Amino acid sequence: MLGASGDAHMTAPLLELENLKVTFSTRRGFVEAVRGVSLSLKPGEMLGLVGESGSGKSVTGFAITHLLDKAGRITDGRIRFKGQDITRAGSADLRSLHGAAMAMIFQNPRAALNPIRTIGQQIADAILAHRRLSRREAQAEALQLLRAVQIRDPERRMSAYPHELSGGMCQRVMIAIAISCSPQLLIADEPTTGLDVTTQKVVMDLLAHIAAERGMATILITHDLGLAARYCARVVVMEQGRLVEEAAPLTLFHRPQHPYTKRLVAASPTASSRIEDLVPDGERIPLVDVAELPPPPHGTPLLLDVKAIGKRFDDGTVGVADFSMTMRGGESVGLVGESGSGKSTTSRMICRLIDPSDGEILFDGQSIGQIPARDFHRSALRKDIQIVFQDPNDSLNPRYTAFDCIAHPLLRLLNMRGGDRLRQRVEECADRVGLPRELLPRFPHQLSGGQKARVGIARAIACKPRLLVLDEPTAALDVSVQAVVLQLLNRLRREDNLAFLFVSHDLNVVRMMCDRTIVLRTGVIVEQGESRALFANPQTDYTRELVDAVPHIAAPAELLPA
Amino acid sequence: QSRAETLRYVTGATVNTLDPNIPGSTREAFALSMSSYDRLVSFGRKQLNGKWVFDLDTITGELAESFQVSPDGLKITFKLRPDAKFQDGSPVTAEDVKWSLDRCVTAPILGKAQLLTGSLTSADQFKVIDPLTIEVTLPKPDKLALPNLATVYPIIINSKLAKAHATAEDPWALNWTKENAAGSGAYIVETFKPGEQVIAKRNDAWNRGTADKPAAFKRLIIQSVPEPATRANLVERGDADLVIDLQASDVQALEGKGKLKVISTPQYNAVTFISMNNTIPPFDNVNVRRAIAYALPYDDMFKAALFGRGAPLYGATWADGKPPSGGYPIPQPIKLDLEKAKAYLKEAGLPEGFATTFSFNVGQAATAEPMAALVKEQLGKIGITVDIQKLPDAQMSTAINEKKLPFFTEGIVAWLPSTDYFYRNFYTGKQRWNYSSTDNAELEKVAQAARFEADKAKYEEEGKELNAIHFDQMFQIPIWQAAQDAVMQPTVDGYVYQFTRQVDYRNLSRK
Amino acid sequence: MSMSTIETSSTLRHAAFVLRGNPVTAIAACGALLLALIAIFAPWLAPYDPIASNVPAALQPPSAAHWFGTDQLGRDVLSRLIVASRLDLTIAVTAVAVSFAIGSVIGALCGYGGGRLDKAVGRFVDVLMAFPLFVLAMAMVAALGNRVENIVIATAIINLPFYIRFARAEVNIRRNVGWVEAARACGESHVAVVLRFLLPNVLPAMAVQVSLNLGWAILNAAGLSFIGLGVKPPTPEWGIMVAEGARFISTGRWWLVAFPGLALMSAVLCFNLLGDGLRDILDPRMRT
Amino acid sequence: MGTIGATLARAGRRFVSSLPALFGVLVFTFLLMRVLPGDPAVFFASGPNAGQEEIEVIRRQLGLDKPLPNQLAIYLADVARGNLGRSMMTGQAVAKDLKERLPASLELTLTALLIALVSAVPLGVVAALRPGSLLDHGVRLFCSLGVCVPTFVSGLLLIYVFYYLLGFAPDPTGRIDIFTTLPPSRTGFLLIDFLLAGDLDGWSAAARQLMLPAFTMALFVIAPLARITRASMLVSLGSDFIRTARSVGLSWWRIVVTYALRNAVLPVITIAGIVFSTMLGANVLVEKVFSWPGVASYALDALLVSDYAPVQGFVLLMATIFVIVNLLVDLLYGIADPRATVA
Ligand SMILES: Nc1ncnc2c1ncn2[C@@H]1O[C@H](COP(=O)(O)OP(=O)(O)OP(=O)(O)O)[C@@H](O)[C@H]1O
Ligand SMILES: Nc1ncnc2c1ncn2[C@@H]1O[C@H](COP(=O)(O)OP(=O)(O)OP(=O)(O)O)[C@@H](O)[C@H]1O
Ligand SMILES: [Mg+2]
Ligand SMILES: [Mg+2]
Repeated sequence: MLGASGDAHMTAPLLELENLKVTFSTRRGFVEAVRGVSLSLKPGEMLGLVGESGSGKSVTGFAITHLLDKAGRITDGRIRFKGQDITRAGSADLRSLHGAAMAMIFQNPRAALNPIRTIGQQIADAILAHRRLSRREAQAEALQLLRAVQIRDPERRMSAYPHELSGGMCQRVMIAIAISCSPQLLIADEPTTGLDVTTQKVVMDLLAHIAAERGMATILITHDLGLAARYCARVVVMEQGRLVEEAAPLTLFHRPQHPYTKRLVAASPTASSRIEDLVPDGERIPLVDVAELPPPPHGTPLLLDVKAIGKRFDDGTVGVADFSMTMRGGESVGLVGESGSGKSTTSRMICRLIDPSDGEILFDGQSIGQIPARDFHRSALRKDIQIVFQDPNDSLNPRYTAFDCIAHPLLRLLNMRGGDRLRQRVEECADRVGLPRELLPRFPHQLSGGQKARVGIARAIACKPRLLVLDEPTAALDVSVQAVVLQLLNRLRREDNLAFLFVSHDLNVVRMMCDRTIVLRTGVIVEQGESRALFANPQTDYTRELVDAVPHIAAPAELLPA
Repeated sequence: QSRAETLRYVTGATVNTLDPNIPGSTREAFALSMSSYDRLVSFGRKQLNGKWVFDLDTITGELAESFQVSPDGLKITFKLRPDAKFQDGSPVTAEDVKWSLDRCVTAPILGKAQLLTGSLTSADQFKVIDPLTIEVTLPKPDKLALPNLATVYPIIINSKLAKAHATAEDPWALNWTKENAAGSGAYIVETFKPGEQVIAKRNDAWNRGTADKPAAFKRLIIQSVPEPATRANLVERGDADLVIDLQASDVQALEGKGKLKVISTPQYNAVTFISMNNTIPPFDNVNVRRAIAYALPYDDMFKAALFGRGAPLYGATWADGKPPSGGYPIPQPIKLDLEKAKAYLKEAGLPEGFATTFSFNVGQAATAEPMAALVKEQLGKIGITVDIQKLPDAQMSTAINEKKLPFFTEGIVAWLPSTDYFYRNFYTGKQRWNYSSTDNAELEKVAQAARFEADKAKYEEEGKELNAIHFDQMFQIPIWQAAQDAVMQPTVDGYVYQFTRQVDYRNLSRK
Repeated sequence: MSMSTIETSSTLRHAAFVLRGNPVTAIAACGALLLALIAIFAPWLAPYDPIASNVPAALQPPSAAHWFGTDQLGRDVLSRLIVASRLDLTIAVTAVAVSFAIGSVIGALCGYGGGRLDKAVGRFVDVLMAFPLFVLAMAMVAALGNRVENIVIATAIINLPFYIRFARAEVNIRRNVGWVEAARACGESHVAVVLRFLLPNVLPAMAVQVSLNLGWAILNAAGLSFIGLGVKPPTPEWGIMVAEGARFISTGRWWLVAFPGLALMSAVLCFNLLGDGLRDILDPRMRT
Repeated sequence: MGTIGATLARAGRRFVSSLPALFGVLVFTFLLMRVLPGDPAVFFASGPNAGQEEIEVIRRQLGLDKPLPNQLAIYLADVARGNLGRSMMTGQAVAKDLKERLPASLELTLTALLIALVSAVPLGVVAALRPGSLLDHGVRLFCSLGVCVPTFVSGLLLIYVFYYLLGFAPDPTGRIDIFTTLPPSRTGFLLIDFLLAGDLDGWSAAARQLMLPAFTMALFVIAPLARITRASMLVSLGSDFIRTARSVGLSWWRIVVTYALRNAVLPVITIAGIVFSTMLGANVLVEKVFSWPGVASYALDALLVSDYAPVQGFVLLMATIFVIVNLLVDLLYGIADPRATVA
């Protein structure tokens, strides 16, 4: 894979960007999303474009392919493709360019496919857009392509609709469409986000394989440094519309030059990183006690004792079956598993938001599984079990300010009245999660993702719970934000002796955060044990697959020549 | 046939049955039955203010070639036309007549109640003398017996045909005649689509018209067009030949344009009232009724509701305070006089007025709505608060029948408009048509006496007496007789105002 | 609280932005406002008593004295129009408000709760929807009597299924979002979650429906008037005026239908265009 | 094939599950009619001399003398046997009346819907292609103008202008010029019957007759259809798969029509179904104005005179049609959208 760039300095670049600037006109005036990007790409090369959310990666990709929104315009700079200036290409040129010369693969493959056209037709459409073939020939070619992307049972898939395929299959189809007219340039915009960890790997391998096989130059847009490192020969880092660094992945990750890159690299969890390492020294939140958390002494009473709970939904699906676990005060337990394995269902049952169909939950020795979820809000234990949700965007009521959100449990569960005491308490919570007080009167849509996550955490800890259920609390956040949030959570846990039930699909994170880990598959526990040991030496294939699929930057010892 | 030989008649309502005896029959159904069936006798016509109207007093033979009333008035003998044939070609016999008349007085149909008013109540009264002669016996001489036989109900039906469709539950074949005409009339029904149209063709064998020859039009189209403005458009553009139920404003406009022939006849056998229920307080107080009678804005109502088209029944002067005639209805000596109204209210013990509702039915909204608004406004001036109630037709008739409405407007029509008939039917008994719920012993006595009164002068006296009681007690307030406005192409001739308030198609011809 | 003013002001700013780019909606909004003002100040604006008859002056074409002419009873058409605006808007607003209030609560509860209640209400809604709605309105007015309240009730009932469905669907897609569960974790009961959290959040989306329905309710009342089941005389109401006036078209008294017709049209038009505009104002995709 | 089977099965389930609704409609109408303060017996005993006795006779004939539960039971049994009772107003069996009149209503409504769709969909698409442009506003204004005029006013105006003043349109007296001979009735739809009979003159006469009322109705429903087309077209144009289509260089036509419009048409189908059902019930006013012998005006007349059977029959018919239309929409949806079958 790396070989392609070996003698590439001889060949002319396929794509050249020269001080590219893209501006969007919004009602708040003009927003410069890309502020002068220059880069060049040789034929057959695979380039990684990384950066945080909003840094302008996608816009750059869309600018190259001329698929920008109506509001966006290339205001300056030049795009040269095979030596030709295509910055201001007309619509006729573009049509022949699109697909035939450059193609794009998008995030969320299912949405990117026309839901009411069969796979075969859609691939054939793409072929027919550029070549004079009969429909039948095009179909035959489409079948070829499906074979090329290694879809199982390609004949049958020809007449399938996107909803009948899994996400990974959809992405393969998308790749088939993109390569249908053998473009020289392929832009893959986060091709694997939204896919399962295990599927991610398979799709990326395929993409890399096809690109190499057909000699297509590829730009891989991603926010996952590990991913870029694994597949690209060269990585460029973008920050706020600018390129800040460009290097081979290993150099980049082990000797980052630019402070931004440094932060980004540090924040990406690896197989060996610790929470404290995620944030550069300056931003580190001082810990009460830096040492390893001692495992809670054995005498501590069980905080939570879950006995063989199960959940069968109205439609008959079994979400979880025979799930048992125990937790002591201050302990942190991780819950991992592929998508749909029942992680959220379990956490909601423990949180008493839904009723288990059978089994028993004891909290602090008291049975709480019997209280219907409908009535649990009146229970005195309500304030002891709180939850933090996955997506910070939809976990805040759009009509509540940050202040209202944090005050809500205080008003309801601690029966506080308005006034100074409430204000004081809310501000205290905000301080604890590092949320600036001046943000309190803002509405969710006026906050960034990280800020929203903090509001969600502040709300959950406001009434000092003893058990905090965290359902993928950082899944929607950028790595750097994730780092800060994880660190924050870790600190809170120590300070308050909180018990954590931490749900995540990012094994690196779980390993860092949790003492023990439970692995779920289709609602059943397949493995559990002390985190470090479990990941170092998985006992089941399923767990091993999960662990392997996580892309990480290889440890220096393995890769860097001494 | 050419368009000229076709009569296209448009109407707002619909012909809903071919047998006029079926409960619920519309006026349009009556009109059609006049042409599809024959009766023994029919009314003649006379001129009233230069317009042709039906004449109750001249009865001529229709199926009867001649008829004879015995000197004691107890027997009427009819000789049938020997050449009369049903539409299927079979001859009309005395048997058919008897079956038809028997049916009319025995079956549960509309004819029964009507013939009652002519002392025709039982099948025993009809006797077949020979195939062409039938004799009707009366319990006592009744001057309404013969006219009753000219109304729409005692149609002569082809009894053989009808009996063939009779069943055990339906011995009089009512279900069949509803949708099939089995008569000997001037027009043969071809298509019958209730709610849409009826098309009939001329019965060329029919010769019982006034001029002893078949009807003039070869084809007859009776079409329902619910929207009155559209009916006006149709006749104005020449697409319809004749319309009789237009809005007053449209008639006025069409008349003004002068392109069409407009014949306006006051509906002289009909009266529109402002009615008060004499049993519901405060209308049980005669002075309240009188107060109302003097508080109504008659002229404004007449102008606004009818555009002045009709015959007013108010504003008369009775020379010596006595009714000038024994006819019914006669113009009343009442007019808008608020002082008088207030005085009466005071006398009634209600100087401050009272509150009531005034009802009318949706079907009459075009005229009743402006009327109601004016009534409300005027009565407000003497302290009577009026709430207007607009009721769907069925609700209105139900409420009237149940005697629940205190104050409303309605109309009546009598096919056999004689004074005693009006008073007996519309002012006595606990029945629907007694709008005012009048229960006046004196009135009832005089009316009953008048019924069999043979002496014309005495009858006139009794009529005057009834009119005097009516005015004195002011049971309800007759306000006008609306005009029947027939608007037709200038070429259409022979229009006669009929007792059914409909057109008799047999009279019409094209110049 | 002071917090909500922030949202209000940002919504207002957003609305102002949308309106600037959307002249049609802006005009409609102004029209609706004007209409409301006319309705509020109707008694002071009307040059004549709207129900005082003057039969000698009946059916006069527009003139300096009577700008919009006079009707069959000599009443001033302009005055009647102005005063009618109050009744028409009242009918429309109350009818829509009633069905909105009831429908959205029922729909939201069903959408959130699901289960047997949802099924039962769903059945009821099915029954209502399967009715020919205008005929249902007619029948109800005929059964209850044609008083203003009953016209309002009938209009409200025939609108009800739409609101129930709409609220149900909107709540249903939101019932599992994080902040709903968060509210429950904060100790709110199910009912409180629906009424205090979900409902306020679906209201904006329903505002579009409300606006469209306002226009529709006016038309509905007019239709009822046309077949004789409208507001009772002599109360001025646009529908009745149009219905009566329509019958004078062919006799050339155009002013009897034209002016009430225009009034009715402009009101309905305002509400419709406003509804369309609201959709844009409330569409989150239009917000940046 | 599997999809069609699944769609059909789903439609079948839907139908069965809508039977309770039909039953509800049946009972509810029955009760509603009895609540009406009008007594049909009194109204129809309207002969100049009809008294209490006649009223009783009619009451017995209508079965109104029995207690309410019995009446309901009898009515339900009758309906089950396909007997909808008799109309007092027309004197005919309600089933027969409805059978004769339904094609008129259907023909009118379908034509109107067709006109509306043919104009609304392109308008909506054009508006969606340039949202916020003058064209967009123009389309909105035009559509809204149609929906804000009561149908009886637009109907009467159209008659006044096109029949009375200009004389272009035939007289507004029903489905066919009275002097045209009717084709043999095969489907009840005049346009189809004329075609089957090969009578083109008759066909054009019937079509001319149909135009004004159909336009009157169409005007009223263009707005909601155009609005939904525009909205769903906007959604569809903004969705990811359109971006995909652009990224592979499909032609404009293919993107707009095959990709965007076909997806956007799904909600339009649903709305068109609703519009159709409501139109069929709500075109009372149009039918009245154009003397159209349809079912709605029939029901209105019956309602005003408290003639129970026709109103009950009509409502039942409408509810059934509503259910059938929903089924059709489902089927169409199932065919147009492969996802529908899994839901
Ligand atoms: N249609 C648009 N209108 C206005 N601003 C836009 C538009 N599209 C993108 N932007 C802005 O451009 C900037 C870059 O966006 P872009 O989508 O390229 O980020 P990204 O690096 O791809 O982020 P992510 O990882 O979240 O996909 C952002 O600040 C965004 O707000
Ligand atoms: N309300 C419900 N009705 C029916 N099935 C459900 C419901 N909620 C969840 N399920 C099913 O239960 C299973 C477990 O779902 P759950 O949301 O717990 O998975 P998860 O592990 O949290 O997945 P993810 O990583 O995607 O969040 C899935 O198969 C899901 O389809
Ligand atoms: Mg992006
Ligand atoms: Mg989950």
